Amino acid sequence: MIDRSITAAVEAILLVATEPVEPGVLAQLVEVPRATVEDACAQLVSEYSHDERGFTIGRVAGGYRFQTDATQAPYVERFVLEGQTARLSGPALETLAIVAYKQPISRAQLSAIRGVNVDATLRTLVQRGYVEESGHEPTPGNPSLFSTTSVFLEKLGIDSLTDLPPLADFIPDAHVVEALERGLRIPVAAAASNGAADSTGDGSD
Amino acid sequence: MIDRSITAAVEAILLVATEPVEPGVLAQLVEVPRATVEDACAQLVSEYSHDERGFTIGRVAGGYRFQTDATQAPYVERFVLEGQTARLSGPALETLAIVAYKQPISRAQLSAIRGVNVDATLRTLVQRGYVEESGHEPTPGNPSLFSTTSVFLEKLGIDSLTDLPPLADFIPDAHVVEALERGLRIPVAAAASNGAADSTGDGSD
Amino acid sequence: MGYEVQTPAFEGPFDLLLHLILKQEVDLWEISLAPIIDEYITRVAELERVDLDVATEFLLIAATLVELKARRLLPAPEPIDLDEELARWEERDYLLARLLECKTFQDAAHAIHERLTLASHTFARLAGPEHPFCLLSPDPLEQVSLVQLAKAAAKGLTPRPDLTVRTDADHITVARVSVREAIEAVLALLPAREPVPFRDLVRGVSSKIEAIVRFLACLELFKQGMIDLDQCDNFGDLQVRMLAPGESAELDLESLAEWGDEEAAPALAAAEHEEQEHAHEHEFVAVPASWPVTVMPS
Repeated sequence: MIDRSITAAVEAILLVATEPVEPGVLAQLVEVPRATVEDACAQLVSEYSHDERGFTIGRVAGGYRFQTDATQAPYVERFVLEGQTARLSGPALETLAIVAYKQPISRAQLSAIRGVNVDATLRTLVQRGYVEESGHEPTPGNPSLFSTTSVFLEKLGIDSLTDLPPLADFIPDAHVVEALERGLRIPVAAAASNGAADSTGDGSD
Repeated sequence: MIDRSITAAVEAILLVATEPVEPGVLAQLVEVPRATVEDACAQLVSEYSHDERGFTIGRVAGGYRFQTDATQAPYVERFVLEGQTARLSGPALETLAIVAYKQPISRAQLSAIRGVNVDATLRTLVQRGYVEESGHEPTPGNPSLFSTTSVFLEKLGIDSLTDLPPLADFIPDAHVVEALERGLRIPVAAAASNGAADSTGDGSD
Repeated sequence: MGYEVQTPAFEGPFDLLLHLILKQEVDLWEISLAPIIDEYITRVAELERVDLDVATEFLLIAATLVELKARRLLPAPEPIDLDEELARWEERDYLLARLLECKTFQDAAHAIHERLTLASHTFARLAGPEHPFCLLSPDPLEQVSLVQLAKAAAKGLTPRPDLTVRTDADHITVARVSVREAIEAVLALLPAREPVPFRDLVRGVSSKIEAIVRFLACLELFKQGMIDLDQCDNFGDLQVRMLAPGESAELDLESLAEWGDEEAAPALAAAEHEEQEHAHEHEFVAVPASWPVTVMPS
């Protein structure tokens, strides 16, 4: 159990903060080791949950913050009238996903992966604050490189990029690969070796 | 004992509120009688005190709000003094900047440009003394018009609005005209003569 | 028979191919490639600026597809050249790799979307310090330079591209623009004989959808022999010229009915709003089969 004086101080500081507060900063202010701060927050989270409070302490974008409990969303949304309804379009989400996993990445690299021009979607993402220009490539023309921002982490409710599910999780599984291979199959070789066995697709043309 | 579902909803709403919330409003949102809301808040105050929380619910200006517990003042002061809360958020700065360049401007025009409700941000800016109500639009409902204050000029270290850098320097070419047009009210006489062609001097009037 | 490709507003060739192969389970050999390419050319024509990298990429893919398909149609030559065979597999593997990559990120995007939705149910406290304390905090503006302020203004005032989709279609304001009205507008704008750049015909329209419909109107007028279309250079301005009474036909308003304006315009508008994931089926642009969809340089 962490001493009440420490948890109370952490609570008071987080209450007045307007952005996630790094554990290091909390540790400095409360004059305890960083690990104690982390223990204190974990303890508070479990107390709030046990007491069925309408709020909790979240760990996002590298810091702690007070946030409402997801179960209270209906009431909060009623109160905060401007619901955060502006959803990202499919293409914008895909572009965002590529930036998230491949950052820093240039516009040209993004376009190459998406197979389309990404200027407009990228502009939306930058304007929404999810993505920012983070540098320049040391190649001719010094094209801009783009990365995700801490707003992105906050909106996702994650602490850091390492909390993203590994990209490997999304590599298409065998049956998708198979389906694609089938869709793109080269019939000539098959025809040569198998003779007439391959007859399904032929009649259609 | 008030039901947990009610106290949790009250907690969640108060957590996100930026100003004291009247019990009547809380009652409406949570769909319980006003007296229940008052009982719920009283119960929460006593729970927080019993649990030695760093915060409590205060009753100010006719409403309830979360506030830090008096015992934690030293920590809160230290945190606030270190400037952790002092940054103007991106949206607040953008709103302020738009007022600076487009004044006098109504709430509705600001919301239209920002694409979100600006009530809360505008209130913060007025509280800070950067922005003030400077008049009313001669349209139905006479909406308030907002302008920057002399405090604003002082803080930026400039003499007058004409010292603001021309906006055109910061907007990508293709967007300049459109951007300038967007913010322009139609002051009856001026619009007829100048239109949107007058791009650079726009901030000054 | 043959598979009729309807071309919803896909975000380019990969999206389209993935959709066809995985969702519709179409064998590429059954697909008519022309509509895919037409769709792409139409899209390129809409762009203000063509990204050559992307266009080249598409050409490469289209060429690969055409080649793969052409081989399929031809009887296999008796002795197969090994080098040629390898090259063919290389091409196919390249395309396969691109599609797999695209699919990977599509699924990653899905996961990110889920997280975003989940996280949108929690709200952060933003109130900041209460009364006595808020006076203590250093003045926020002291840390802001004039240039930062101007940049913030520029950012706030730059028109934001509206690429967002609302949760359900009810929220989409459908721009009801009819081809018939656009035809009237175009005719009104065209001087007697002087060619006018198409650009001028869409000056002042308030949305992309209106511009598209004006373009369709021009095609309709061209089809009916009322106007002449000319494009001198690649990506040059499309010149629209009203034919003199003698050389032109009468405007056949009857045939405009095939537009089914009530259907076509919302479909186009929806396509412009960018498709919602599951709505592909409803966003086909209703272009009659007889249409000259592309206008190539003469």
